[in-house]
Amino acid sequence: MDLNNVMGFPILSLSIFLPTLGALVIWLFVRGDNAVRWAALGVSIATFLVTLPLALQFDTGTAHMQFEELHPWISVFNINYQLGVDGISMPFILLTSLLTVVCIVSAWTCIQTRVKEYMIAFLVLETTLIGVFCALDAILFYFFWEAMLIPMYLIIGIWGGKNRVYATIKFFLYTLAGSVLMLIAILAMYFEAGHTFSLLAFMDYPFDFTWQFWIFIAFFIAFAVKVPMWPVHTWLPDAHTEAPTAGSVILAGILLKMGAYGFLRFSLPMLPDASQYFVPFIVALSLVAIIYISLVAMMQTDMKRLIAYSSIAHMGFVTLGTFMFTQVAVEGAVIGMISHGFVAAALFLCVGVMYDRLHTREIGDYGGVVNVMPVFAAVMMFFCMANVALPGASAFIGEIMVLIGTFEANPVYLGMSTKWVAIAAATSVILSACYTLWMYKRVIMGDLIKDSVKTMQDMNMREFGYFVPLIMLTLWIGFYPLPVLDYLHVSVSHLVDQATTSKLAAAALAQAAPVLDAVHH
Amino acid sequence: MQEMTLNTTELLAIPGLPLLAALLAGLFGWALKDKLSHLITSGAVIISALLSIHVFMQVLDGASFYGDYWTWIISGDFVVPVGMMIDPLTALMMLVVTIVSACVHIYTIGYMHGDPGYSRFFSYISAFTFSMLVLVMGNSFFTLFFGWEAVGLFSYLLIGFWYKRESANYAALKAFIVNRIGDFGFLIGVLAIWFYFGSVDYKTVFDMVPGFVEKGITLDFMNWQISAITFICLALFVGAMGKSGQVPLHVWLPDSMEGPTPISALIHAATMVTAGVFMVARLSPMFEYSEVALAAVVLVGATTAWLCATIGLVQNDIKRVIAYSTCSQLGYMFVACGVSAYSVGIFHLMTHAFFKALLFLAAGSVIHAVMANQDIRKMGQLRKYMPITYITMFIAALALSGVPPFAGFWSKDLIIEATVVREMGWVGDFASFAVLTAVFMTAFYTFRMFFLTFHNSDRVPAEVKSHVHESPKVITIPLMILAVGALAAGAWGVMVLDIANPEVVNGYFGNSLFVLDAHNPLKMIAEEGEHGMFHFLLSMPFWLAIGGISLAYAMYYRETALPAKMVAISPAVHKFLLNKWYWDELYEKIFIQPAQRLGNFFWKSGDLAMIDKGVIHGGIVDSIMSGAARMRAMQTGMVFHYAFAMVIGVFGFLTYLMLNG
Amino acid sequence: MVGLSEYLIVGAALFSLGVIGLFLNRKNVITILMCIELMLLAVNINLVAFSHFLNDLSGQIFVFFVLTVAACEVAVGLAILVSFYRMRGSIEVEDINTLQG
Amino acid sequence: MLETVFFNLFGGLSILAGIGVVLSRNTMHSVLFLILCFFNAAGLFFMLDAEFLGVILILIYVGAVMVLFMFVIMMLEVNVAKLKEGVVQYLPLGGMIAVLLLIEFVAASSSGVFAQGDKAVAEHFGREVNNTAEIGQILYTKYLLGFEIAAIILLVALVGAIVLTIRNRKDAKYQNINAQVKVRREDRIRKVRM
Amino acid sequence: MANVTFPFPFPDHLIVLLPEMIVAVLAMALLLVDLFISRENKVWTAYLAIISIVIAAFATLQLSSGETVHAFYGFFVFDPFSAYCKLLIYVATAVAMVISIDYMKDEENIGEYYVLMLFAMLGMMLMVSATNFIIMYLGMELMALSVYVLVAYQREVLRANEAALKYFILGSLSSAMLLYGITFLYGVTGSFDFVEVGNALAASDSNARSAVLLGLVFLLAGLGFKISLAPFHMWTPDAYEGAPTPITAFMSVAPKVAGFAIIIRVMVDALPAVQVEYTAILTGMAILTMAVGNLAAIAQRNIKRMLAYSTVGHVGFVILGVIAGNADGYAGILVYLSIYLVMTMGVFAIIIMMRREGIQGELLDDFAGLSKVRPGYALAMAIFMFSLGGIPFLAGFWAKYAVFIAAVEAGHLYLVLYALLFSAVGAFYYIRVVKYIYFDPERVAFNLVESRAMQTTVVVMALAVVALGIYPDPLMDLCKQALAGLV
Repeated sequence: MDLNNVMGFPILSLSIFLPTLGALVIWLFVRGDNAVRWAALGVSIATFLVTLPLALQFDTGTAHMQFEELHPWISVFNINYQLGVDGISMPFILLTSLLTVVCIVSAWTCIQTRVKEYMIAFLVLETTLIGVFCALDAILFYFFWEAMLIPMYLIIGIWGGKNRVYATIKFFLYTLAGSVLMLIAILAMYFEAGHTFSLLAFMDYPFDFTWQFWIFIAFFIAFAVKVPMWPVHTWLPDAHTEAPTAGSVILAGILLKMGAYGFLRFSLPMLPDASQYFVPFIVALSLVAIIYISLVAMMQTDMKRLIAYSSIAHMGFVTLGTFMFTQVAVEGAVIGMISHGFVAAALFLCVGVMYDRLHTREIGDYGGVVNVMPVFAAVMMFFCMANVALPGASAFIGEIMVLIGTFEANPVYLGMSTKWVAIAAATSVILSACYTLWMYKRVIMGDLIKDSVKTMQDMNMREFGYFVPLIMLTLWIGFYPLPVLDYLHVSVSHLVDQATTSKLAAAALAQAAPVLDAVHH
Repeated sequence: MQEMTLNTTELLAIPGLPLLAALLAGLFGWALKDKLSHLITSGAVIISALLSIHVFMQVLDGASFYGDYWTWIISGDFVVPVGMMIDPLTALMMLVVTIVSACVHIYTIGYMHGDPGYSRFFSYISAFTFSMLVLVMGNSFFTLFFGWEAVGLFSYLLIGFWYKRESANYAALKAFIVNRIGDFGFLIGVLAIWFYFGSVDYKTVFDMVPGFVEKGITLDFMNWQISAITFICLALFVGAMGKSGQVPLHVWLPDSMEGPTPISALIHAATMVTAGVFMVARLSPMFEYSEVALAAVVLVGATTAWLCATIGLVQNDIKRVIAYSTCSQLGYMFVACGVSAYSVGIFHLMTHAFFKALLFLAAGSVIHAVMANQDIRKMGQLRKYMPITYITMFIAALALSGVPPFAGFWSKDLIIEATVVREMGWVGDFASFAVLTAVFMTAFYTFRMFFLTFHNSDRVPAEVKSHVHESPKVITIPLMILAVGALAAGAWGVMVLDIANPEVVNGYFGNSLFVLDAHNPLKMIAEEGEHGMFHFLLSMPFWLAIGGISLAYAMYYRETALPAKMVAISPAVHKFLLNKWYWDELYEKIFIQPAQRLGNFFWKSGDLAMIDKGVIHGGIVDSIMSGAARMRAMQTGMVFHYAFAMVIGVFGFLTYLMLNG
Repeated sequence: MVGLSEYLIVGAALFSLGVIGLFLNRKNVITILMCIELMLLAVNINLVAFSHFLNDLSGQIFVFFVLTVAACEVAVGLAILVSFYRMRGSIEVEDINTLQG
Repeated sequence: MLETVFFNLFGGLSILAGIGVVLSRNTMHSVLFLILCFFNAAGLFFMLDAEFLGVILILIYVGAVMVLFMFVIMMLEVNVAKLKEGVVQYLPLGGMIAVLLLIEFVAASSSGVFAQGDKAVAEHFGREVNNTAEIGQILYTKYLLGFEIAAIILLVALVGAIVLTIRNRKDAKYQNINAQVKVRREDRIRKVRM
Repeated sequence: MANVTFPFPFPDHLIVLLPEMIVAVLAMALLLVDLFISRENKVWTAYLAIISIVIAAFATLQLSSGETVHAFYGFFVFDPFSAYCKLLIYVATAVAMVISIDYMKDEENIGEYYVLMLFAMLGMMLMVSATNFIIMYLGMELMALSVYVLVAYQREVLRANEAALKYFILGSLSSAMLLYGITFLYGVTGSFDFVEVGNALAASDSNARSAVLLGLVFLLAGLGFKISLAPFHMWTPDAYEGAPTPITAFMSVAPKVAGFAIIIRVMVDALPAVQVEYTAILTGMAILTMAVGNLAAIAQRNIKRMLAYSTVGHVGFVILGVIAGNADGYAGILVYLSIYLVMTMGVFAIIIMMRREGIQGELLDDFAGLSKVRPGYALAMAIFMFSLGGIPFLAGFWAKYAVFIAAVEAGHLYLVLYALLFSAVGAFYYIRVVKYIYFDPERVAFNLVESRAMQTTVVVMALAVVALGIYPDPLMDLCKQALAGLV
């Protein structure tokens, strides 16, 4: 019945490595740009199909890791190739495999140079991204987490815009510097938790508060850079702006989620006491992300930069929800991430569609696009409204759940009522409308004045094609989020339990254990 | 009392048909072509209207419906069911919405003829109708919010329908953002409701309210204790203010007249803008328990009623005049709700829907005739050319002014009476003053507009003149249908529906509205005993209205030189009013510009200067680069320097060890 | 009687002189080579002294090797020097400066 | 007593000669000072019963190595060097460090174990065979490995010196393309500060 | 009475010196054989030299039994550790020879070049197996003298001469320092044998402390010089830049292996008594080294020079293994060096190919646009660069990992944090190379000088980097086993 349990079929490994194997085959055997495109599309679709059983066979009744695989990898250091998914990570795998297909289709014509390298980079990137979400071994996690930098660096640097070199190096170093601290935290935990890298063991091990405190900080920096949280967010606008369309899509759709996923996978269950200790700090930064960044977004003149800032603001909701330790808020955060994966990705694709035609991202260079591209205008309107989190769009579900969860959260963590936090966060309702629709107005609406805009052609079927699944998913989660929420319930509730159960008593006990033993004997 | 249940399929069809039609027209408009599009959508909405009438009839017989269809969100305790609640209030709203919408659909066939966005327009208004129906028919705060946002969306899309016009785009954006400010309040209200009641459907919440109020739960805000119920009501009311164009969130509504006239009639007069009133009435079981919230509702409503009336006095755009009157009339409705005369508020909502839709459609007919000119200074003597429009407009103007027996009179008079009767301290006094003076002003500006358009001197530009003619039947028929409503809806309401019944529960609305006995102004009116068919001859509002009409007659029919003289007496006041009290400029100064400046500051000074240039480049990168340069400079190429470095190294380590040894 | 320390101090002095000469030298490379010889001599004195005082011949054997290797170093070093001189036309210390940074 | 006198003589002279090596402005003088230094060091070796080493120090070092030095100095005609200004600049710091280093050396050299312990006093052990024979005995047995390596080092030095300095016969002229390719701007152009 | 017993018995276990003997004999034979090889066929000298190495490697492998064998009166040891290090040295030398063939083919006296490399390798082999300061010193000098000559091999090139001269002067200075240090250790302990020194130091009283410290510091200075530890690193960039590129490659790996091997052996056998002190000094050196190497590399425009600083930076990381002072640390060093060998040799092979008509190919600018013309080399170079930067799925990550985890285990968390931060800084100049290759337009035509041998080297090294990056377990296991006899 269950592919995993009965046959021991390594479905996660297959999802992880199929893209890379495909890339290898493309590299070695496929010649000609068009053949490469089709082959890459084939590989990405195959990967998507391979990941589908994860959702279909998923057992929503348990918080245990599923589809587990465990092989010794580096025996000297007790590093294992340990994979597994729960309800929190599984949706991201599907999101990744889906968005990769979209990315490859979106690059069909706009990437004309080095097509093969491009496709290979994307497929390798997919491997690392899926790997991050599957890994249950800290080193394996770090391995994929960092490996992601290589293809992403090349994608932005080779196929990016004018200022791409600056952007990509900034991106690379920012994230690298952040993750350096994660590595040291992992190493420290390895020794503390008794020479193991298993995430599950870390979750069970009672770290005392000092350990939690420092490890939390180290992890926090790594994850905060990736999320990104103010004030370590400045790489994102640059990277997004300069990346090729599909790069922005993956960046916004998946990469940003890795940071928040890290919080969910590491900080909350492993370091519950430190997590609670740092709640006010995270809340403050999240609110800064929501308000400050929204205002900044409003003033952007570059569309991609604007959407990039809007992503930061939306991720502010995610971090806020994550650190509220309530079922609703955490589920809302996850839904928010998934939704942002569709919406931000689609908005970047929209900009990409326009960029392909006029080769500019400046808002001021457009105006009246609707006159020549009515279908496109409608699609973009849809995603703008989704970005504004109108009910019926997936973003609304995430935002409202985060707000609900925040409003009702236990004020103990914050030392004050979280209601005011929720209210402050709710200003996003106004601000997101301001920056998104103001941009829409300036770009799409208005009379046809600029000659350059007059030459624009409406979307072709291919372009329209990759928006269709995104539209449907946005609506699906907007109206009928229950299937996705079903995956989350048990896992999130388990996570919330872990996050709200202090490890300190156990830690004290563990420290006292030798003494007690001595007494007993 | 025996509960009759309504047919579920029928209920689902009412919003479902317009939705289906909207999707068809929207997605396949290119294939359906104009004719099929308008047939599908209009047909759907007309069927909806008929079904609504049917439902209404059943409700009159005591039928109702309450039920969930499915669940939107489940997460932990947080469950959002989606369902319907059909009671007299809902049924009346459905009636108004579908009938006005049907009229507007038909009207649009003629009005929008030949527009490139023809089927798109039909799709929008149908979808809007669906959203509005969801708003009124839903059984929880979430369905309300869903409809709330959806009507906002379509309002936005329709205001900006003529996307080539910069002003239309600006108005659409403004409408959406101002509405979002209201939604912000609404959302907070919903959050608080979930938090305190653990549920989001009306029934559960309403049942819990009395017990909840007794507990006296308060919220702490900067050491200021605010009762939770008041907090909830005020937050929700902010939403209502946004949607219903109440001061200070009224600024978007007059601007929304940039949209095509049919939607001004449908959305920005008859239905969507009244959603706020509907909400307050719907939530009467909550508002009733918060004196503060009620006072706020009265205060805001009265202020709006008066303030927008003053602005309306001097406007020259035919649609703007009507728009300000809409704001003003919405203010009346809120005053009614605020003084706990919810039924009267809803009654006024209904009558207003008819005569205001009629006013707009008639104005649209005029605009259509004079080739899209909206300036009443360039009209005059149009009655000769368009008699049907003239007559229907006249009926609507009388209704708006509150002249008996037209619809407006019945409802407005009740509001004024209720306001005067209900004792609410200074707020009540202010409200009484405001609603009374506003009656005069309403009558004046309505007839000013009317006379300038249809009478007065003929100022229509020559090149337009040849084009002026009566509108086609698709336009006039809806006018006539609505004229019937504007004529009879008031009397029908009082006589048939028994809306003025002091015992609300016994009146038409039954249990759908809730009034604490101590608040009930209708009861007070009844006790004072001045209720009667012809009491209007004794009442002040009637004479004020007559006075307003007379003044307009004097100034714009008889002595047409008079207005200029009056302007000359106090040009400052005129200018102040003409510029709408400078609200837009004020907002520009205190919100928009500061927000933009702040955004720029955060971006340029925060992100770019402080973080990027200051910390990242200035701090980290610079120090690394200068470190690199220094290291490079140390590598002088001179072998004795290298040797020196080695010796220093040895010396340093040795000294360190010896000293620490 | 002369103690071990005295010999070692002589070695230390010679070594220090070598060090000073090495980095204070602004003359030619040959002087530097001589300074290194001086330092090696200091090493040898130390070794011989220790060898003597420990009554252990391995120290002297080491000196033997050091001397051998030092001679080889001089040979190779001078060969490099000559080769350098051919290209540069100078063996002044400050002229060895094309590689830097 | 006599030993002390000789020690002071050899030791003192070698140090003075060392100073001469460092301070002498004429390179040739430096070499001569170095030779003097070696002679005195050989004297010290003799005092420490290392006759063989004393002898080869003079024979090999003075006889061969120093001569090589002189040969190169003469060949390159670099005997008189001018004093560069940098010296003064570095003298305070450099001198200070050198002096401090010397103090540390002396401290280590006269540390307890050398100054007072059983090793502190030089006794002249009676021996069956002379120093040369002693060294010979263990050099070719116990230290054979080292000896072999030393031989290889000598070979390497030989080969290296030849490889570096041998002049190919230039009568067969050919274009050295490789050398031309490898030429860099820096090799041909020298920046001259005007 | 002299305590010399005579005659000594015949040296025992001579067989374990077989690899050294093979190399010595074959090198000398090659010196003669070379005379009979015509200029056109000089490539055969290289082949013969490589064959010699292969034979020696074969002998080494045959001798490896996992046992520790002391030979030659305990002057020499053959254990898994030395065998592993020797194998690394063989590989480095052989690859350096392979990439020399094209580069050096126009030089004069090319036969001696390979012979000198063999002798340098012999010196390293002796260092690796030395258990005695005398042998260690002689091995080091054999290596050093050969390398001095090799650096100066292009006599027509000024900078090669200058590089050799500087390297020689500073090398001699470091030898003198090393010796001076050894004399004091000898004075205190009365022996040159590592183990005996170690025992004596453990037993020595506090009277000897300043002498021991002096000995320790100077010893470390001398050893640190060989592996380019700051502040004894300053010869490195100049020598690397000036030397013929294959020799740069050779120098940046093989002597480092030998140097670290001898450092490990000295620390383990001779200096455990002063572990606190040497750890303190090495920590200071490591801090300096990481900073200097990684920072100065940023400012470079010549890739050889940049790689020189990068080597310094890497040495700063590797030395953490010694600071850790545990078996994991030493094993980590071996892992690091093995992986570093692979990466560096690959990089230099590509750099050598960059030399083309009118261009030295050593400036970063010369790489601009490589990816468009030669995607294969570009990819390989990118792999090496990311690997050197320590980005996972490439071997360089595991190199750092292996060392850092040992250091963390030994409680040097902050030092590792510091190292990691500098590795992030270091990543900058590696990815900048990728920037030139991939992001910049082509500036000059690429008429690369390629040969099958070079291509093979690049491909093999790149594949090895990827393979070790994905599955480093065997290597790590091997390195751990190699330490079995030592610790």
